[in-house]
Amino acid sequence: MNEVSVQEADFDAGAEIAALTADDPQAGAVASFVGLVRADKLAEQKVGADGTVQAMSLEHYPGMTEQALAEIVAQARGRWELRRVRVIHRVGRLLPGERIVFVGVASGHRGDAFAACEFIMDYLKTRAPFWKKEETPAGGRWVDARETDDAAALRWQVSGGD
Amino acid sequence: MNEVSVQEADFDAGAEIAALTADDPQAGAVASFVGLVRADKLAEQKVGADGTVQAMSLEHYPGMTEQALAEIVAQARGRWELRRVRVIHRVGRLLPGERIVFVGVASGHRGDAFAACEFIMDYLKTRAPFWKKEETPAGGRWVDARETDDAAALRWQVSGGD
Amino acid sequence: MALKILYFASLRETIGRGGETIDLPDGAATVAALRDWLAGQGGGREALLTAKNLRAAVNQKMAGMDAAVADGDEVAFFPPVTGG
Amino acid sequence: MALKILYFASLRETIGRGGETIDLPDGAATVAALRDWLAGQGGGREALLTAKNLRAAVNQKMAGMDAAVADGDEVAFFPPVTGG
Repeated sequence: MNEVSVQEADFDAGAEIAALTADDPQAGAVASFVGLVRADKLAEQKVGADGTVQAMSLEHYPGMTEQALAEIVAQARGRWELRRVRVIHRVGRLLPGERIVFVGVASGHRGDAFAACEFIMDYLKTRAPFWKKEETPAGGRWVDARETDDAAALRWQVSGGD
Repeated sequence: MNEVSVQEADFDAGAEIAALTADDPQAGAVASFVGLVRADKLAEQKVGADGTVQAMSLEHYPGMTEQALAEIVAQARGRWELRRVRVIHRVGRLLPGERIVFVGVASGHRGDAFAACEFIMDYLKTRAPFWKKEETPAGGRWVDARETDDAAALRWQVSGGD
Repeated sequence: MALKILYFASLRETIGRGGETIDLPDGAATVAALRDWLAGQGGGREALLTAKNLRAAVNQKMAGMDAAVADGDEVAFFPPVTGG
Repeated sequence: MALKILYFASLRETIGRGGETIDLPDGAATVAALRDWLAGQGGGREALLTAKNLRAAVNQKMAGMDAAVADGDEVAFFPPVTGG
């Protein structure tokens, strides 16, 4: 099974979590994350009174994306003792409430699993080449990068779990 | 749906994760944790060369358990902005590789979801009345509490996410 | 005062019972005093004094050894928890 | 030197193309110099200078504006990423 996938298709978080520990007697902990398209965030972009939530589309940099995700996972493996890791990021058009991203980390101990899972998400948010565009009644609108995401990634450089 | 459950039955992590955000437009992030019976940890208790992994049994304090878990979730809600939360802990006899515990936290933002999920696990490990007993070829053996678990819980009192 | 006592895990096995109803003489009104009194009753209950890191709950809430106990309370003794 | 240039997201839309192959005059051997040269070619590429927090990748790895570029490289320009 691939460690990272970039795909249009949805994923099954339960199946991914189960696969992370199947037949691995040393895997005692799985921390995972699922990110979804927030309907209320899209709604903030409404322009008119009749503005209804449309959708979001995710563009990426084919080729670099998989490499960037694999590199982030490799960095996590260098910092914590991990068993299997799985990262799935969807691209294309996504509706409110749909799943965007899955990160699952199996480890012998929960501390390593939690830290690595959050690290991978924080780095993915700032280093993997994906761009979100929201559809609104007034047209498309590219989502701005958030400074809080930069801060979240930066904190691993200061006090990372070594 | 109940926020906390203590049960003999297994759970479906994927279904639990999906239920945490169903029809909630403000839920954009789900952090979750699954703990399993580590086969290799049970194997450490082998006494003879022919000692094979047996199983683990989980005892709890009926009545108090649910209350203690609900109290831990309430504390998490006081610290972070959370949407739905779900805690499932199994009791009874469990085989190596079987799931023991599920903690899932939905939130608008991933930082809150991650912190609350780890907090709930750390507090559960030190404040919820469950006791593990391992079966070994030499007989039953109660698992010792780990000092690292106390340390993990304590760190929330110092630098908790307020 | 009448108290419902519960024992869990290794303590339950050592003492040989999951619980009992007792009538505590007046005067002993803390978890620690109750523990000492119970240990004095013998029958394996001495384990309450030798158990490493003994923990207690009063009316199903974690309680320190200096916590008060009152008539009708449910008091549980157990080793440190190991769930999760 | 021959370079493959790629543009993504808002930059792709502003410039009106996803990429192009160019022949960069000798002497300009950093991402910043390449950016400036491209902007001088007009046709919407001025956006490379006005884009807020422009980011770049050389051969599919994130690169700073002072990173070197060499013949045959693939250089991408894009706004800060917003996945996850």
